Amino acid sequence: MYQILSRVAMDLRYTEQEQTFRAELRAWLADVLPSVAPEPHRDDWKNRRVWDTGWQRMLFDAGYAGINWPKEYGGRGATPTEHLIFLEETERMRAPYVGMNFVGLLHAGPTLVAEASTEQKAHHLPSILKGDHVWCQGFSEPNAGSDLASLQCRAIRDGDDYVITGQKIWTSFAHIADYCEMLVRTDTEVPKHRGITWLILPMDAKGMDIRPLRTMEGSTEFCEVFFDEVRVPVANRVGDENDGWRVAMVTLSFERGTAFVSEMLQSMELVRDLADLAKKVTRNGSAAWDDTGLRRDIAHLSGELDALWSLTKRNISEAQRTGFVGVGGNVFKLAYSELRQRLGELSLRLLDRASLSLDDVHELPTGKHVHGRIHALSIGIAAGTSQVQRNIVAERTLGLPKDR
Amino acid sequence: MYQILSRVAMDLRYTEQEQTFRAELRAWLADVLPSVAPEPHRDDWKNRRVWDTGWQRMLFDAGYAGINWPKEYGGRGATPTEHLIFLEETERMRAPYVGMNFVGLLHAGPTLVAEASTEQKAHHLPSILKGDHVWCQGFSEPNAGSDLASLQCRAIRDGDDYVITGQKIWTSFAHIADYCEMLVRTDTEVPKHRGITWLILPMDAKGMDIRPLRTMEGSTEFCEVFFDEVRVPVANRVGDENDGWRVAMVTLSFERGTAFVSEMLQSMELVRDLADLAKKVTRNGSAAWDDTGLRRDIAHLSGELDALWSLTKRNISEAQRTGFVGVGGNVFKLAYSELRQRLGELSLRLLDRASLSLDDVHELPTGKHVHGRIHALSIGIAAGTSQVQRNIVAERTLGLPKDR
Amino acid sequence: MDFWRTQDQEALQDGIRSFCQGRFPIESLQPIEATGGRLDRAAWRDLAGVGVFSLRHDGFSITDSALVFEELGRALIPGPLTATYLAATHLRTVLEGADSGERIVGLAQVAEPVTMAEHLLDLDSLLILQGDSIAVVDPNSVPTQVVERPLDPLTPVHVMLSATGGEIVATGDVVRQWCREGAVLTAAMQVGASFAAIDLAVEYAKGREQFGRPIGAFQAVKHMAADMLVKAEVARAATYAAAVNLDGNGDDDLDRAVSVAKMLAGDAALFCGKIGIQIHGGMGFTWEVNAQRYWKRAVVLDTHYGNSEMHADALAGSM
Amino acid sequence: MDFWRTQDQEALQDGIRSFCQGRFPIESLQPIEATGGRLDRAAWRDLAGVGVFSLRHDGFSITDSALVFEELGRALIPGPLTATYLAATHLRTVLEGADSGERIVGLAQVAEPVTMAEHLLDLDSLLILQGDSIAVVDPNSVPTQVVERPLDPLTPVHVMLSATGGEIVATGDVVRQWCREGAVLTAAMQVGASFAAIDLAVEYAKGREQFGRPIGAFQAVKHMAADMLVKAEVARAATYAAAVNLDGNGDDDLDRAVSVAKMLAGDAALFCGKIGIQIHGGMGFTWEVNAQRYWKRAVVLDTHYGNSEMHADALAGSM
Repeated sequence: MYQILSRVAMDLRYTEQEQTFRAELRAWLADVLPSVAPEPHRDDWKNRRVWDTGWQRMLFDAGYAGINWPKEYGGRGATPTEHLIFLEETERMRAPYVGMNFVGLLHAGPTLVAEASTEQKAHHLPSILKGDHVWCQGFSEPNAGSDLASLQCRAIRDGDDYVITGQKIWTSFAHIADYCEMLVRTDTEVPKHRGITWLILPMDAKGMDIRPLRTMEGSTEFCEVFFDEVRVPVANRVGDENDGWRVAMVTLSFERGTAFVSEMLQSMELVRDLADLAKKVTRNGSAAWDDTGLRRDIAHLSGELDALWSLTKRNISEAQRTGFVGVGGNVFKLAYSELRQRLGELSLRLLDRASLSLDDVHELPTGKHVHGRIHALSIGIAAGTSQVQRNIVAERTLGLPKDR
Repeated sequence: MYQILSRVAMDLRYTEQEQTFRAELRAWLADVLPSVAPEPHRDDWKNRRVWDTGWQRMLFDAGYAGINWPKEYGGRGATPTEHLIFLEETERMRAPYVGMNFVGLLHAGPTLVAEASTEQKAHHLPSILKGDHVWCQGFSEPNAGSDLASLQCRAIRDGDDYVITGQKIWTSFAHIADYCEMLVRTDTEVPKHRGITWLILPMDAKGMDIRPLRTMEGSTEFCEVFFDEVRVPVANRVGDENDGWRVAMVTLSFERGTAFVSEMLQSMELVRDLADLAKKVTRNGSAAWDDTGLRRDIAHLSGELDALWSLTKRNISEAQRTGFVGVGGNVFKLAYSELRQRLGELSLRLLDRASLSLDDVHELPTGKHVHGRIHALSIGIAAGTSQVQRNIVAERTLGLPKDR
Repeated sequence: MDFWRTQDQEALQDGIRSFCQGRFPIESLQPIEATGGRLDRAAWRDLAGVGVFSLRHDGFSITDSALVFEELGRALIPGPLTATYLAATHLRTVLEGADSGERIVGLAQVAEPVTMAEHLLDLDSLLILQGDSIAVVDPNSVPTQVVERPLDPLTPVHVMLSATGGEIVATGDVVRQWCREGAVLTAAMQVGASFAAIDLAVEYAKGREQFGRPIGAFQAVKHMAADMLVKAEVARAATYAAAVNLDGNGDDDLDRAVSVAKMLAGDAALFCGKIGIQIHGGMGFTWEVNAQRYWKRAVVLDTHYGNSEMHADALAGSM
Repeated sequence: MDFWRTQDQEALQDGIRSFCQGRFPIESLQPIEATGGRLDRAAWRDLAGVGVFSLRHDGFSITDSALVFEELGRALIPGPLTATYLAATHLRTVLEGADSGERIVGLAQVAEPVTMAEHLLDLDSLLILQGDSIAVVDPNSVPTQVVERPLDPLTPVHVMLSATGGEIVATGDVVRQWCREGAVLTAAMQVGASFAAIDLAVEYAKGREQFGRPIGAFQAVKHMAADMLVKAEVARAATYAAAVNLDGNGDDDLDRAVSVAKMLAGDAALFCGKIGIQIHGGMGFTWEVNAQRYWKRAVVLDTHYGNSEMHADALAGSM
C-alpha cells in the first residue's frame, strides 16, 4: 500500500565527507597535541588563561576556531555533525577544553554575529576566535536566577554613556576576562522583559569590585561582581535599548544539540571506568562486579548513556534539517541530570570510605568518581534547574496551561 | 548535667493489660472463627453483605464491635494501642475484614457520635454496631475529587424535606447499603466550603439510579449514584445547614494512626511471600534469590516496612498522648504509597510471564502479587492523592506558603 | 549522519496512524475485551492489507517497520503482531499466508517460571522459541491450561503445560536475528504506547478542573507529564538507533543496541502507564478510561523477548 | 506500648539542642574548615561537660543517647563523637578520660577498598575495628598518608597503610554490641542532619522569591520538601525503634532493627542533603551556604558502621 519513494534512510554512520573531516582533524591533533604544555593548576588563573587562549590560537591557525560560526565571520561554518565530530575527536585525543573561551565562543560571539553592528563585529569577533580576548557573562543576579528577566542591575543613560550600578553573580572568569556580555535594566516602568539592554562591558572599566565565589568543591572560577557607577559607552550597546532580552534569547536558538557532547563523552568514560573499578575492588572477598545488583545498575546507566548519545544524534540531525533543536534539548538535559545523580550515588556506594577524598586514594582511580558525584549535584541546577526545564517541556511541548 | 527524673521510657512492648486484651481476643477468635462460613465470591454482593454483617454481629455479641467508639455509645472505648492489637490479631487469625461495614464503623458512625442529635444517635449507632445497617458514602463527585469542597450535588429545601438532584461517584456498596452519609450543596452563593450540608440519606428513597463503576481489575464495589429530586427529611440533617464541611472534617480528627494497620500487615506478609517465591523460582538455572540485586531490593522493602510499622506505633502513641495524629499520618501514607509501587514493580519483574494472570499459575502463588501490584496503583490516589498529601505536608507541617 | 525520519518515513508513519485511527479506534477495545480478547479476522486481514506483515518483502527496512509498529503500539492493537510479521519475514515459505493475514502466527518463548502462549485460540500456527531454535506446532495440539483472568483482557493467555515437540523451522543466526528484530519491534510498540499514554494524560489534565483551574496548570501534574515525555523520547531514540543498526546503517554492537532499546522502552512504557493512571486520579483506575489499558499492555510487552531487567543483565554481560 | 518521647527525654533533647546552638552555632563551621578541620579541645571538653560521652554511666539509656546524638548531628558537630562515647561506655577503664573529654578516641574500621582514619591528628587513642575485635593503637605510630583534599573539610582523613597491631581491647559480644550502638547513634546523627537540611531548605524557600512569589509556593519545591520530610520521619521512627530495642524495651531482632535504622537514616541524610542543595539552586553549590555541608556529612556518616547498601544486604541475609 505504501511505496518507497527514495533510498534515503536514517543513518547513524558518518558520510565520507564527515569521515574526511574527522581524519584531517585527528591527524592535526596528533601532530600538535604533544607540543601543548601540561595543564596548569586549577586555581592558577593567570596561567590557565595563557593555556586556554594559547590552545584557541592554535585552533585558529589551523582553521578550527569557531567551528560552528559562519565563514563570513571567520568561523569554519561546519555542520552540526562536524561540530559533533570535532568535540568527539578533541575529547578522545584529550585536547584542552574550550575553558575560559566558552562565553566568547559559545554565547557572546554568536550573539554578536546575529545582532551586533558591523563595527562591533569587526572589533570583537576576530579577537574571540584568535583567543586574544576572553569574555565573561553578566546575566544572573542574586535575586534573578531562574527568573532571569527580573534582573535589577541598573544602567542609566548619561550622555554617551550608560552608568551601571548593581550586582551580578555566577560570572565565571570575571577576574581574568577582557569583556563581559551584560544584561542591565534600562527601564523600570515597563514589564520586566521589556526594560532590559544588552551591553558589551570592558572589564577594565572603573568602579567594579570582583569577588570570587567559592563552590562546594572549593574552586573559584565563579565570581560576584559589584558595580558602582561603572560607565560603558552607548556605542557598546548591542541591539536597541530595552531590546536586550530578545538579543540574549537569540543565542538560545543557536543550540544545535552539541551543548553536552563533551560532558556525555566524559560520562560514558566515567561509567566504563566505574565498571573497571568494580572489577578491581573487592567486597566480602570477591570482586564488587560479582554483585549482580551493582553490575545491573552500572549496565543500566551505561545503556541509558548510549540512548542519550542516540538522542544527541537525533537532536543534531534535527538541527541539521530544521536549523534548531526542538524538545530534544530540554529532554536531554532532564534525563542527563537525573542519570548523573544516580551515577554519582552508585559511585559513592562502590567507593565507600574512598569517597571521603577528592583525590585518588591508595592508587585507586577514585578521585574522578568523587568529583563526578559532586559535579552531578550541579547539572540539574546550572543553565536552568530541572524544575524550570520540566515547566518548559510541559508548557511548550505538551501544551499544558501556564501556572498563571 | 541532665537528670533522669522518672523511669518511664519509650517502650515498644505491650503492657500487661494490653497483653491480657490480646490473649482474650485471640482465644475468642480461635473459638469462633471455625464457625464462620467461607468468604463468598467477590462479586456476590448479596451474600457478601450477609457475611460481612454476620461477622459484625459476632463482634458485637462478644463486645468487640466499635472497638474505638466511646463506651457510652456502645463501643468498647479501647485505646489506640488496643485497636492496633485488635487489627493485628484479626489479621493474624485471618478473621473477616470490616468489609462493607467500613463506612458505618469508621466514618459515618464516628461522625454521628460527634455531631448527631440524641434521636439520630439512638436510631443509627446501635444498628451500625450490630451490623443491622450498612452505610455508604456520598461525598465525591465527578468534578469534585481532590477538590471535594467544590461539590455540586444540590439539595433544595422544600418544606420538611431536602430535594436532592445531582451525582455522586466512588460510592462503595451503594447497591447494597441502607444509608448514605451525604454531602450536598445547600447554598451556591457563598464560598464553596460554606454552602455544604451533611445528610443521612436512606438508600430506599425514590429517585436514585445506582450504576456500578467497574475498576481496572473488574471489581464492582464502587458505584455512581444519580439523584433526580430525591427527598430526604430535614430531620436527617446532621449539624446545621451549610455547616456540613465542618461536620465531615470532624471525622478526620478521629484518625488514631490505625487506618493502614491491616494494609501494613498484609504488605509485610506480601514481602515475605515474595522472598519465598524468589527462593522457589529459578532464573538462568539458579534460584532468583541468588541474585544479589533482587535480594537487596526485597530486603530494602522489608526494612522499610519495619520502619513504617515503627512509624505506625509512633503515630498511635502520639494519638494516645495527645488525642490526634500529627504529621505522621500523611507521612505514613506518602511513604507507604511509594513503597507499594516499588514492591509491585519488583514483584512483576520476578514473576515475568506469570504476571499476565490475575490468578495463581502453575501452582505458584503469584496471583496475590499481581493483585498487589494493581492495588498499589490505587493507594497513591484513594483518600487523597500523593500530590495533595505533599501539599498538606509542605503547607501545614513545614509552613511553606500556599500556592495562591 | 542523519538520524531523523525521512519524508517517506513520515508519510509511512502518518499513513499507518490514520489507518489505525480509522480501523482500530481506541473505543473499539472495550468491545473486544467483552469477547475475551478474541481477534477479528477481518481486521487482521486489513492490517495485512496495508502491508503491516509484508513490509520487509515489500522493500521496507527494519527502521521503517519500527515506525509502523510504533503506531500499532500507540493504537494498542491486540494480537501476535511481531510473531506474524517475523514469520512473514523469515519463514515465508514455511508459514504461507502470514503476510496476507490468512495465517495468524503466535510465538511462545519458553521461560521461567512459566511458559505462556497469547491469543492461543485464534492462532493458526504456534511457534515455540527455546534457546536458539524455533519449532512450529499446531496450537490445538499443545497441552495448555487457560488463564481465567488475564491481566490484560486484550491479551488472553494459556499456560503451556508442555513446550516440547514440533518441527524445528529456524535455528542459530536466524533465531538470533529474529529475537533482535522481535525485541526492537516490541520496543517500538512500547514507545508508541508510551506516547499514547502521555497524550491521553495531557488531554485529561487540560480539561479536568480542580481548585478552579485545569489540573495541568499545577506543577505537580506538569512535572509528572514532563517526566513521562523524557522517558518516552529517550526510549524512542534508543529504539530507532537499534533499528538503524539492524538495517546496517550504524556501527554499534547489535545486541547491545537492541538491549538498550528494549530495556528503556520497557521502563518507559511501564512508567508512562503508571503515571498516566496517577494523573487521571480515581478515573485512571476505572475500566471505562483507557489509562489503565496502556499500563496493562506495558506489562505484557515487557515480558516479550526478555524484560527490562534481563536486558540490563545482558548489557552487564557485555561490559 | 508507648513510642513517644517522655517529658524527660524532651527536656534532655531540647537542652542539648540549646547547648549546641550556643556552643556550636552553625556559623562556627567555616572557621573550623579554615583550620583543616582541627578539633577545639575546649569545645570537646564542653561536650563532655554536658555529659555527651558519659550518658550511659550517668544512667541514661541508648534511646536517650540517640536523642542526644540526633542533636549533635543536627548541629554538624565535627569529631569522633560515637567512638569517644562508645569508648567511655564500653572501655571506661582501658581508655580513661574519654568520658571527661580529656581523651579523644577515634575508630577506624578496616574496610574495602581502603581503610581510613578520621581526625587522626587530634586523636589521643585510635581504635581499629576488624571483624569482631577492636584493638587500640597510638595514633602517631600507625603508618598513614594524609588525604590532601577531604570531601568533607570538617572531617579530615588519613589513609591507613597498615591496620594491624595494637592491643586487643574488645572482642565478640562486646564488639557486636559496640557496632550496633555505633550504627544506631550514627543513624541518629543522620536523622538530625536530615532535619537540619530540611529546616534550612524550608527557610530558604520561604524567603527566596522568583517569578513574584516565594519559591516555596511552587509545588515543585513544596513536593521536594515534603519528600525530604517523609524520608526523615521514617528514618527517625526506625532509629528510635532500634534504640528502644537495644534498651531491651522491644521484641524485635536487634541486628535487624539496627540495619533498618542505619539503612534508612543513611538514605534519608543523603537524600535530604541532595535535595536541600537543589532547593537552594546555585547558592546550594556555594561554600558559603550550609546546604552542601549536610550532604557532605551525610556521605561521611553513611560510611560509618556499614553503609546503607551493606545493611540492606544484611537484612537480605536474615530473610
